[in-house]
Order: sequence, then C-alpha cells, then structure tokens
Amino acid sequence: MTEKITKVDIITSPNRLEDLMDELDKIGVTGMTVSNVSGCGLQRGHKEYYRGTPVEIKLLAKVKVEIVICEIPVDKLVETVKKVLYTGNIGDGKIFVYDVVNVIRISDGTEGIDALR
Amino acid sequence: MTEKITKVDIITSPNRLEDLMDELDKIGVTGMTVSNVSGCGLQRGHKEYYRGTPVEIKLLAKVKVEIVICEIPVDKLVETVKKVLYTGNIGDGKIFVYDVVNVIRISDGTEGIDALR
Amino acid sequence: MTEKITKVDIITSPNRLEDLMDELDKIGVTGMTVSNVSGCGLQRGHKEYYRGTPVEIKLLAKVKVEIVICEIPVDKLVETVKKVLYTGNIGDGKIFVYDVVNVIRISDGTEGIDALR
Amino acid sequence: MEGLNGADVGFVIFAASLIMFMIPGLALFYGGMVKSKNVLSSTLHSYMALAVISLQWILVGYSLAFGPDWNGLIGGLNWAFLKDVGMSVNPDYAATIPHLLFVVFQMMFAVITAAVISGAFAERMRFPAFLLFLVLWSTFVYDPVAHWIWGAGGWLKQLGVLDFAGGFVVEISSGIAGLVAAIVIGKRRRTRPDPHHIPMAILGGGILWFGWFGFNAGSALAANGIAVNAFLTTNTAAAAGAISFVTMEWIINKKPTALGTVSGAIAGLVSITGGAGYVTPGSSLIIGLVGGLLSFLAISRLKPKFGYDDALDAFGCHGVAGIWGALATAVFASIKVNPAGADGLLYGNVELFRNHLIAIGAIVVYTAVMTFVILKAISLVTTLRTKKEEETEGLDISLHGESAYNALN
Amino acid sequence: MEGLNGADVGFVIFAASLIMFMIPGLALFYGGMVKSKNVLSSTLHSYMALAVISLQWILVGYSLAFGPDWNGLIGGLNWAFLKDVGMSVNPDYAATIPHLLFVVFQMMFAVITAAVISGAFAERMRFPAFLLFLVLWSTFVYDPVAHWIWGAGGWLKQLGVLDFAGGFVVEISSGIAGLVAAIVIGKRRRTRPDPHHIPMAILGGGILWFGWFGFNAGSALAANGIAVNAFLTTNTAAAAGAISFVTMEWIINKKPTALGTVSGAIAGLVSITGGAGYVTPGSSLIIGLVGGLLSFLAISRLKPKFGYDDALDAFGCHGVAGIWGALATAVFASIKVNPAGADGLLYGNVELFRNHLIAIGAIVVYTAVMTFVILKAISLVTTLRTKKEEETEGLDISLHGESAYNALN
Amino acid sequence: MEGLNGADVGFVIFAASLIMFMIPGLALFYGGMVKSKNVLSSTLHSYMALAVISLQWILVGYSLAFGPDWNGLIGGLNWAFLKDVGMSVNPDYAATIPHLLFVVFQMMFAVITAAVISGAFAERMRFPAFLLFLVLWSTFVYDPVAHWIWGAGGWLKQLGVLDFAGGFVVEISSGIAGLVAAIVIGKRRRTRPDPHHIPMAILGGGILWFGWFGFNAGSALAANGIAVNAFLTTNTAAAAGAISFVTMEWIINKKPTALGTVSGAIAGLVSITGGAGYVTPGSSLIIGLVGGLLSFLAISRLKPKFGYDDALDAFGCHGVAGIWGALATAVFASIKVNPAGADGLLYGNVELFRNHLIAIGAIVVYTAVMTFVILKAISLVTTLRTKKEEETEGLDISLHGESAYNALN
Ligand SMILES: Nc1ncnc2c1ncn2[C@@H]1O[C@H](COP(=O)(O)OP(=O)(O)O)[C@@H](O)[C@H]1O
Ligand SMILES: Nc1ncnc2c1ncn2[C@@H]1O[C@H](COP(=O)(O)OP(=O)(O)O)[C@@H](O)[C@H]1O
Ligand SMILES: Nc1ncnc2c1ncn2[C@@H]1O[C@H](COP(=O)(O)OP(=O)(O)O)[C@@H](O)[C@H]1O
Repeated sequence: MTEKITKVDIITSPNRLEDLMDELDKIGVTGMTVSNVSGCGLQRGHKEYYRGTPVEIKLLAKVKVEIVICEIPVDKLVETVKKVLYTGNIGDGKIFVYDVVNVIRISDGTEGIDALR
Repeated sequence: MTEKITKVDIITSPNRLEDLMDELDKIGVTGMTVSNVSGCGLQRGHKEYYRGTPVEIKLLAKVKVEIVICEIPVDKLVETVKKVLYTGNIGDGKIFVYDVVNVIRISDGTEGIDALR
Repeated sequence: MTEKITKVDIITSPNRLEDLMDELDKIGVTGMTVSNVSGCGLQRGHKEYYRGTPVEIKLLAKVKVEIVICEIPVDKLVETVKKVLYTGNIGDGKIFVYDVVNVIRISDGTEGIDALR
Repeated sequence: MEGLNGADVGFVIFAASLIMFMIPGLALFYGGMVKSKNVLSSTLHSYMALAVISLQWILVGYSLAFGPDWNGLIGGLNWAFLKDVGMSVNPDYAATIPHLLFVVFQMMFAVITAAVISGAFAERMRFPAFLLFLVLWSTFVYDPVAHWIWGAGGWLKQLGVLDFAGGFVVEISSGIAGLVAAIVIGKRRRTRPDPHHIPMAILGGGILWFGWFGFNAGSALAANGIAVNAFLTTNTAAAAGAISFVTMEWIINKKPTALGTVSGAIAGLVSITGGAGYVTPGSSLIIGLVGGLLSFLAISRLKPKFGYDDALDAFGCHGVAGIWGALATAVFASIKVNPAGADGLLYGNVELFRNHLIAIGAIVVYTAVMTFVILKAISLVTTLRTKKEEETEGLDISLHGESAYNALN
Repeated sequence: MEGLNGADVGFVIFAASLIMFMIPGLALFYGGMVKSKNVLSSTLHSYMALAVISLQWILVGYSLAFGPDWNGLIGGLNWAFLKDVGMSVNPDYAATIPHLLFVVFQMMFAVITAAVISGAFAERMRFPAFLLFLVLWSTFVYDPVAHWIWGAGGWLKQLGVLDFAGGFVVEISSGIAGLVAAIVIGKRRRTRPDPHHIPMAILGGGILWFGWFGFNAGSALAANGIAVNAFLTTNTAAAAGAISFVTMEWIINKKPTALGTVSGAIAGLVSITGGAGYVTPGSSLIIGLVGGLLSFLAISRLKPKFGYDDALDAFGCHGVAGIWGALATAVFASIKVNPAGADGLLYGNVELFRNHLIAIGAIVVYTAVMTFVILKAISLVTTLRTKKEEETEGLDISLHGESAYNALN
Repeated sequence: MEGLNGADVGFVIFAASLIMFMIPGLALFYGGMVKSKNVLSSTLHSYMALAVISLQWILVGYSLAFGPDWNGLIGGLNWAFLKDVGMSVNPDYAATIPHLLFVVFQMMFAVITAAVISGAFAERMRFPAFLLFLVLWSTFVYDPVAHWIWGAGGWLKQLGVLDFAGGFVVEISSGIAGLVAAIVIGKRRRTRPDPHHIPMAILGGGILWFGWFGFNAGSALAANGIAVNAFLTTNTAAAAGAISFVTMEWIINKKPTALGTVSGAIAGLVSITGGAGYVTPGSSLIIGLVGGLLSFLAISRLKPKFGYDDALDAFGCHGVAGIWGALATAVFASIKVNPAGADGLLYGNVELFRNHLIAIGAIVVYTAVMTFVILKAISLVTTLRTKKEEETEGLDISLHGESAYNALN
C-alpha cells in the first residue's frame, strides 16, 4: 500500500459517456462509478421554452465519472480523457484529481493497489 | 499550479438550492456541480403515510453542491454559504472541505488555477 | 480541529443499503449521504433483453454511501462494512477512504470533530 | 320506459364516462407541469373535485342548477337529494334519456369545472381552504351560472344565449375564477416554470382531448347528427389550436415544443366548447386557430406583463379561449347546422352577439366578485395559503405527508 | 338477428372495452406501489392475466362458468372452444345481445379477477408458478364460483343471491385468494411499504374508476335505466369511499394523502359492485362510506396486527370491502330500483340477508381451501417463491432480465 | 334523418374516440422505448400526426381516398373541404350513419397510420422534414392506397380484396414506409436499444390494445354481430400474439419480458386487423400466435441480420405482422362469419389468396417507391436528418428546446 492512489473525476456531457467508456476500456481502466449530476461552468446554461416563455436553465445535465487508479499513470488517464472529449468548445468538461487514502475490495478483502487490480 | 485548490461540498435541502446559487453567483463562483442525494444527520428523517400507515423515512432528499475553488478564499465561501442557509434548525445542512490535487479544463487544456478562471 | 477527519465511500448494490444502514446505526454512525450511481468493476455488467434481443448492460445500478467520521476509527467502520456486505462474490462492493480538511455544521456553526457529534 | 331511447342512453353513459376520465387526465396535465414536490397536491385537487362535487351534486348542486326556476337566477331545492328525479324523461332537458342520466352527465361538468380552477393556485394553497373553496364555489358560482345558461327558466337561456357544452358555464367561469384566485392567494415564492414531467402532462392533455369528445359530442344528449357535428368540430378545433400555438412558438422562439402543441390543443378545445353543436367544421377550424393564438398570447405575453401568478394558466387557457369561443359562437353559429340554435353575426344576426356580450359580462363579473367573496370568507375561517416553509418544502410532504417518487428508486 | 338490440350491443361492447382497460389501470395501480425494481414483474401479472385468461375463457372457462348446469355446481364442457356459442341470443343470460358478446363481456371479469389477486403476492412470486396459479385458480375457483352465482342453474343463483357485477364472484373471491396466497407464499424480506411512483398508482386508480363504469353499468347488459342507476351508485360509492378513507387518515395521522384518497375510492367501488343495480344512490353513499372506512381499518390496523403480508392489499381492499358490499346489498336492495332484484333487510326482507351470509360463507371457504390446495399442488411442480437473492435484486432483473428505468436517464 | 340508426351512430362515435385515444397510446409506447433525451420528439411525432392529418383529411384527404372514383386509382377532389359531405347517409360506405361520421371514423385511421411510421426513424429525423413527410405521405400514399382498397370503385376493392380494418391500408403501408424511411434516413449513431421508461411503453401498449377495439369492432360501422366477432377475434389475437412472443423469448433467452409481452400483443393486433370481421375466433387464435412469432423473428433476427435501423420496429411489427395478416385473412376468411366477405383458402377458395398476393405486391411496391420518392423530394428542400450534435445532445433539447424531465427533480 505504498503506491499512490488517485481519484480522477471527469465531468462532461452525458452524451459523451459511451465514447469515453470505450476509450477508457482500451487503456485498461477496470472500474468506474458514474452518476448523473447537473452543473455549470463557463458554459452557463441554455434556454428552454415553456408554453411560449423562454426559461433560463442554469444547470445542465452532466455526468460524473469517478475513476480510482493506482497502476495506470494519472497523466495517461488524463491525456486519454482529453483526447476523447476534446472538441475545443466550452462544455467539453472538466477533470478533477484527488488523493485517495485507501481502497478496499469487500469480496476478497484486498486493499490498496491490489484492490484495484 | 502552486496555489492550493480546494473542494467544498455543501449538503442541504433541495429547496434551498436556488437561494444558494443566487448568492454564490454574487461572490464570483464560476462553476459548480449539483446532484441529488439522500442523507441523514442530526435530522433523522420524518414520517410519511401509506394507506393510513405511518412509514419512517430515514433518508431525506438533499442536494449536494460541489464547488472547486482556488482564488476565492475558502473562508469567504463558507461564510457565504452559512449566511444563506442558516436558520438555526437542524437540517440547515453541512459543509465538507477537501483538498484537490489538480483541475484540468478539457476545452483549452488549462490546468490548476487557470482551469478555474 | 486537530483530529483527523476521514471520508469513507462505500459503493455497493442498492439492495444491501438497508442492511448496511442498520449496522452502521449500531456502531454510532450519525450521519451519511447516499446517492444512486452506476458502476462497473470486476463485475462487468449483465444482460438484459429488449424485444428478444440481448443487450449488454455495462453499468450496474449501485448505491454510494458517504460517511464522514472523526471519532469512530476508520478501521472499525471498514470492518463493520466488510462484515455486512461480504458474501465473497464480486459485486460485494468497494470502500474508498479519503482525507477531509474540515467539516462545518451550518445550524450551529460548529466545525471539525464537533460538527460530527 | 316511455320516450326512452336505448341508443341515446348508451351514448350519454359513454359520454359521461369519458368526462369522468378527464379528471385523471387533468390531474396528469397539471401534475406534470408542477414541481415534483407538489405533484400529489395538484393531483389531489382534481380527484377531490371528483369525490366532493360528485356528492355535492346529488345533495344540492343539481337542484340548484337545474331545479325549478326561481326568477331566472337559480334552481329551487325541490330536487335536493335527487328527490323526484328518476328514470322517467325530463323533456325540459333531454327528451330521450332518463332524467337521472342527465343528472349524471351534468355532474361530470360540475366536477371538471371545479378541478380546472385549481391550476391557477397550484403549489401554494392549503388543503382545508381548497376543500372549502371547492364546495362553496361550486354551490355559489357554478350552480347559479349553470342555471342561468342551461336551467329551464334561466335568464340567459331565456335571452337566447347558446352554450352547447359549457363555453360559458365551464370555461369562462373556471378561467375567471382562476384569475381571481391566483391574485387573491398571491404569487408563489418562485414563479419560474419548472415542469417536472412533461410526458405526464402530455398524456394528460391527450386524455383531455379524448374526454372532450364526451363533453362536446355528448352534449347533443343523443346519438344523432348534432353529436357527429360536435365531434368533428371538436377535433378540428383541437388540431387547429395545436397548430397555431406551436406555429407561434416556432416563429417567435424558433422552437416548436411538445407542451406547447398540447396546450394549443386544449385552447382549441376550450374555444369550440360553446359552439361545437352550432357551427360548421370549417368555422371550427378558424375558431381553433384563433383560440390557440390568443391563448399563446395570454400565457406568454399577458401574464408576464400583468404579473399575476396563474400557475398553470387556468385563465390563460380556459378564460381567454373561453371568452373567444363565446364570441365566436355568436359569430359562426348557423341554424343550418343546428335548427335548435341560431344564426350568428356571419349570417346576419346581430342579436346573438349582443346577447353573448351580455352573458360574458354577467358571468365574468358575477364569477369574479363571488370568487373574491368566497376566498375572503374562507380566509376568515382558515388560512388560504401555505406557510413559506411548507411551500418551500413542497406541499406533498408538508401537507400530505407523502412523496410522489422514491428518491433512491 | 332476432331479438338483438343494436343499442344494447353497442353498449355492452363499450362496457367490455372499458373493463379490458382496467388491466392497464391495475398494472399501473399495482406497479406504482411496488419498489422500482419490481414494477415490471407486477405489471406483467396483470397483462398475463389478460393474455392467458382471454384464451382460457374461450377454451374452457366460459363453458365451466356458464355452460349447461351440472348439479348447480359447475357448467358442463358443452360450450368449450365456444362450440354452439354464436350470434343468436341466449335468453338465460342476456335477452338482447349476441351470446358471443355475453362471452366477451364475462371474459373481462374473469381476467380482472385473476389479476387483482396478484397484488397480494407482489414482489416475491416466481413467474412460472404465477402462470400456473393463474390458469388453475381461474379454472377451479373463478369458473365454479361464477357458475354458482351467475350460471343458469347455479346453486347460489337458485337460492336467490344477488350479485349485480361481481361483488361475490370478483371481489370476495379475489380478496380471499389474495389473503391465502400471501400467507402461503410468506412475507417479503422487507415489508415496509416503499411505493416507487405514486402518480403512476393514482393514474391506475383513476383508470380503474373509469373502467368500473363498464363493470357496473355494463352489468345491466342493456342501455337502460338499471345501467343508469348502476352508473350513479358506482360513482357515488367511489366518491364516498375516497372521502371516508381520507377523512380517517386526516383524523388519525393528520395527513390526508393522495394514495389514500384513491385507495378509498377503490374500496368504495368494490363495495358497490355487488349492489350497483339493486340499491338507490342514497344507499350507495352509505355503502361507499362504510366501504372506505372498513378498508382503511383492514389495511392500517388488521394487517399489522395479524402480520400477513398482503403486499398491495388485495384482501384489505377487495376482500373486506367485497364482504361488506355483499352484506350491504342484502340490507339496501330494493325491488323499486330493480324489479329483477329483491328487497333487503331495510325493506323488511330477512331472507336475502340469510342467503348472502350463506353465499359469503360458501365462497370464502371454497376459495380459501381451493387456493391453498392449488398453491400446494403447484409447489410440488415448481417453487412458488423467488430465491432470497432474486427478491433482493428485484424481480424485474432476476426473473425478466429487464429493468423498468434506465438509471443514467 | 332517413336511414340513420342511433345505435350505430353512437357506436361509431365511440369507436372513433377510441382510435383517437390510440395517439396518446402510441406516443407513450414509442416515447417509453426511446432515450430520455428524445421522448418529447417521439411524442410529438404522434401528436403532430393527429393535429396535421385531422386537418389534411377534411381539406383533401378524405376526398382523395373516398371521393368519386377516378380509374380505380384515386378519389376526385369533389369532396375536398367536405363539400357535399353531410348528415345524410352515403350508402356506398355506411348505410346507417351520417356520411360525416364515416369521414370522422376514417380520419382516425389516416392519423394513426402516419403516426405509426414515425417509430422507424425515431431519434434522428428533423422536425420540418417530418412535417413535410407527414403531409406528403398521407396525401400521396395513404389516400390512394385507402382508395384502392376501400374507396367505391377502387381497383383492389373491385378485385375482391378483403381488408376489414386496415391490414393493408394501415399496417402494411405504414410498415413498409417505415422500413424505407429507416434506410433512406440512415442509422442512428448508437443503435443499441436503450428504452428509458418501460412502464410508459407498456401503458402505451395497453392503450393501443384498448383502442384497437374501436379500430376493429368499429370497422363493422354498426353495433351488430360482425362488430362482436371483430371484438373477440381482436382480443384473442392480441392475447395469442403476446403469448407466442413471450414464449419465444423464454425459450431462447430464458427471460420472459414485459415489453416483449406487450410487443407480441401489438403484433397479434396488427395481424388480425385485416381479418377481424371475416375470420372465426378460433382462426384468430392461430393468426395471433403466428403474428407474434413472426414479429419476434423479424425484430430479433431479421433486423440485426440486414442491419437497417428500424428504431422502434414499425416494420418488424406492422409490416411483417401486417403482411402475415393479409395472407391469413385470405386463408381463414369465411362467409359464415361475414356474408359480405368471402371464403378463404381453407374453405377452398384460391382466388382470394391470389388477390391478396396481388394487393400485397401492389401496396408494398407502391408504398416503397413513393416513400422513397417523397423522402428524396423533401431532401431537396430541407435536410432530413439531424446533425450529429443534435442527435448526440438529444432531439428534445436541440430541436424543441424542451427537456422531458427536470434533472434535479
Ligand atoms: N469550479 C467548479 N467546481 C465544481 N464543478 C465544476 C467547476 N467548474 C466546472 N465544474 C463542473 O464541470 C462541468 C463541466 O464544465 P465546463 O463548462 O465544460 O467547464 P468549463 O466551465 O471549465 O469550461 C460543469 O458543468 C460543472 O459540473
Ligand atoms: N457524518 C456525515 N457523513 C456524511 N454525510 C453527512 C454526515 N453528517 C451529515 N451528512 C449529510 O449532511 C446532510 C445535512 O445534515 P444535517 O442534518 O443538516 O446536519 P447535522 O446532522 O449535522 O445537523 C445530511 O442529510 C447528510 O446528507
Ligand atoms: N477503480 C474504480 N474506480 C471507481 N469506482 C470503482 C472502481 N472499482 C470499482 N468501483 C465501483 O465500485 C463498485 C463495486 O465494484 P465491485 O464490482 O463490487 O468491486 P470489484 O470490481 O473491485 O470487485 C463498482 O460498481 C464501481 O461503482
């Protein structure tokens, strides 16, 4: 458990999820957790219409992909994500990187790097 | 990327979200991620009724607001949140503060503090 | 605020949530945040059927339970979780441990360990 | 039994069933448009109208509306508790079906009218106040107005006002009541539209369109050509209303929406309700187009301009398109379509138009004043409006101890 | 064709359609009340009843229920495969419509009865066992019981039992079967109510109310005054049931709920089913009020007390309100309402009440015993109950390989 | 009015209402099967068909389809704008109801046919192109084909083709059009099935089953024995289709699904549409069983094999089961069931089968070619298909500026 464990959160449009998952598979990401979130950043929402009235939607539907890695270098993961999601437009998404103290797999009790294998 | 990047998670009632967002806007928070969660704390649920039978609901609907900041001081953010959400009753919510290792904006490849501008 | 505050994320099947909550109650966990997520790990999905056609579902419905603790030892929490959720099969779930910088309870302004009491 | 016609009996039973089915439809239509924390509260408004007015009607409502006339203003209580109302025909109202079936058919009108109003004060009215309002409004507004227009001896009926299926009685009265109630009860804290489930609202709208065939074709009270004409004018106006509403959206906002389409259809249906059995299909096309257009303007222009919080547009839809429909009937009605009707302006008859102006005026004023008085009276007994925290938390949990959806699935 | 009356034909077709529509309604009603992981399983119970019993009925069911009598106990197989059942009138059953239309109308009763039971064992019955249960129960319980009460020569019919639209045949039998099945199959691991989608359940309830007009008014089998009376008593009892149930909630829990309102309406509808064409609207008001009240007590007091897991209250609603309705019919029936009926206790006739007690006893005992026997027999062939992991994972995925909603939108 | 029969008038009004209700049903059926980001777009396809074709029909559609014959190929424009179409009977089409009611009844067929096609190109067609397609296809394909089969003087009618309720006109034409449109417009970027709300789809399927009684029984155009027969064959085929589809799933995938059950029912309904009033209930059982089976094979085997993206199986269901139904009618039809019909192969008549082969061939070829031409013509004026980003973002937001569900509840 001396290896550094890192969590990478990717927040992007739900429509890009399948493409992203396909590419992550290729670099050997073995696990991930995905959730529906809503968010705003530079991309500050859009207009929707309700019975003729424009309504400002501030929070857009986004998807958050959490990936905890140890052996795969963070840089490689980040590069891959950037490659898949990049279009150059705001709304491409954001990546957040965090430290992880430990990981435990319940089914066999392994911890740390072993739990991520 | 020498600046400290911090993530602040605010968990509160969904009904306070709009007020909170209005105030955060004012102190210059540029991005946030919001998700539906369920939670319990001191506030230990309430009763609902099903065909005449009371049912204990342990987990209440809450909203989690994640804000990653760098230039805005954490204290200022926390104070603002406290000001908006405070009523003095349990259920006002909780704030959790975490360290962030890095942030990357995909659309232009900026990292760290630049990615939060 | 000198005590170490830790966040433990448990990701497991939604069907185990009630059992888990019952046990956590017993060891004195006072607060938690639960959310619906989808995930894959060693357990790589299942098949569903759509009008006679098998469809590979890669992301399974999971539940994420976030618990921030200070006085309760992390080990004790992890052991309890392992005890409840363990069946020895993949899909039992995973535990992630993170450091927390601070916690603030809004209703009374307490911070750190006090906010978790 | 004498004079009874089985075909007409079956037809009116069918029609009454369809109108009852509009209640679940309305509950979906309204429920889909509110926030998810208020969907049960809105739903309950419709179902409570069904439960409560179904009883009020057989106890006193029917008698007040259709009972022996008193000065053209209201029916006597002679038929309260359905006394003397039975299986024989009452030729004043329907020549070929049991009197009791007429009661049932009309009951559903009273039910739906009361339910429609609730859209105006959605997401903020207290439940006890709502129940009181339901009973008082139906008794003191709906029943007399129905008598004026439809009751044997009613003064507007005598005047020669034509209201085939409730353009005045149902639509104008509910729309005006909604507007007044919205103003008296006041704005929601957050008035930004936030519909939580548009497919639910659209299903509701679709059910309303379906049920409206019972409403309008059924108002012929016989399976005859008038019913057929009403069916076609109803469908045509609905289609036309949908098209004009969505076209306006498309032109102005560049986005044709699904909820707009269905809202326009409802506006078209509202606007044809008064004239369905009196105008030609061609006229109904124009009536529907204009109905959708006016409703669009009322909802998206008038409401923001005046700032009243008619939450789900009871007034913007039923009030506005209802008044248009009443005028349009006076323009397009033709005795060629229905010999029991009259000719309208288009066919050179000015009188009908004058009478409809009088009727609109009378009903708007009476409904507005009485709705106001009733709400003020209720507010002496119990608070009309939810507390700020109740509104914020959502009426489902705070008033009804119930949440619509289970958050963790 | 001779004796046929077009108005009645159209009316009964309308009625049969409405009853069929109760199946989607029941599927929503039940589906909304289960956990989201079991909604398709519950839905399928209703739709399978429709698919399977529709066929069982024309193959053997109809003949067993309505075929030439054998000792008052059951019909012969003479009409199996609809042999000799055609377009001419069968005056034993309906004097003015084709025999085949009577078959169709009655088919829908058999379908819905089997579907109602499934609420009792929701969230835990294996699918093959359910299918077997469906066929066996309908064949060995529903068909004979229907024969006793409605079949020409049936012993309870001979005795003079009145069951207008299935108070005994549909409601009591399904309710009792539900109770026995819930006990035999056992409790769910987690019995805490956890309805995943209340608006869905309420829509289902609304559709049931609508469909019940087909059920009850349709049971006149002619577009006549009896149908009209049944329509009004049905609507009145539903409204009264809703009001008494929600009032009890309000008094006891301080919270009037939407699901409670609709549940009360269903209880009211159940309780009027047996008497709809025999009692006055006034009596139906009382019948509905008491029906809602008893159902409230059964669900919120009796069930926790005895601890059986009647998951969606097939017994608490249909059994309890059904028995009440059977008694109430024997109290309130009046030959003034329906000359083909009888006078009840209230009109000085004790005999009807005695007969109804006998009928209740016989049907409760027969249904309970046979349901038990059928379940035990099935358990010799295949397991009744899902494995613990299947139940925990949810029946939708574990049994049907399908999930109702897509988690990521 | 002369020759009018009130019972038939009421019955056909009832039937037309039910068919209209299939539009909300279809919208749910399709809407539940698409991704949540496209549900409003799919819903709008159905509602737009209702709004637009309701008007097209009274303007020109009815006249093209049923107006005075021109060489057996198409009706003249003599009845455009419903000129000369009124309350008197048109004995060519229906002997006992107003001509105008026949117009209304047939209108709903035109509406639903156009709506059915939209399942094939769900999730990727631009809205303006869709609207053009709707009008052009209905005018240049539906109207002529309806004339061939049902119009007085239509060449296939003359030939002796039997199409009780639209097996050719509705089902085959929409199914083939769907296939061609799916191919011309091309595959979605992601074709993996991803139904977002199966209970919604199942409710839609249930409403379709209900509405189909209006479709098929209503096609008797009179409340008579033929209608009764059609009712029973319809219900039987639906049940049988459900059972064969789910049985295939069970055998092959080991999982009987809810959506499969309902899909099979729809296939059964499609396959009986052409023959409902001509075949016996026994035959309908076989027709339904085979219909469900073929549809299962088309959807789960044929489609992946050939790789066309018939998104919601307009072809797999309506095309395949429709063609089967047309053949089956030619096999099982019996003049004992309907003297206005003919005997099929089974009763020794080869000619009907030959004629049905000709009709299938003609309609398949004509529909395929015309659908292709229409789409190509539209593509000269406006793009058929959404841009990649629009498709990825979802049609609801990108085309309609609307999202179905509010993400944060
Ligand atoms: N400062 C932040 N804190 C938390 N979440 C953020 C922040 N900035 C962006 N996000 C999340 O990332 C998502 C993607 O943002 P996007 O608009 O693509 O990035 P940017 O605004 O940096 O261009 C946002 O919708 C939001 O959910
Ligand atoms: N120890 C904890 N760990 C994780 N989440 C917590 C914890 N305590 C509280 N929460 C989250 O914060 C939400 C707000 O809690 P609240 O009841 O307002 O705070 P408190 O209980 O401290 O007064 C809870 O619903 C829960 O989601
Ligand atoms: N590397 C990872 N990063 C993020 N989440 C993970 C990771 N591995 C597993 N998870 C989450 O934990 C859940 C439980 O995984 P499970 O299959 O029980 O664990 P494992 O695959 O280690 O046996 C997964 O569905 C996923 O949501």
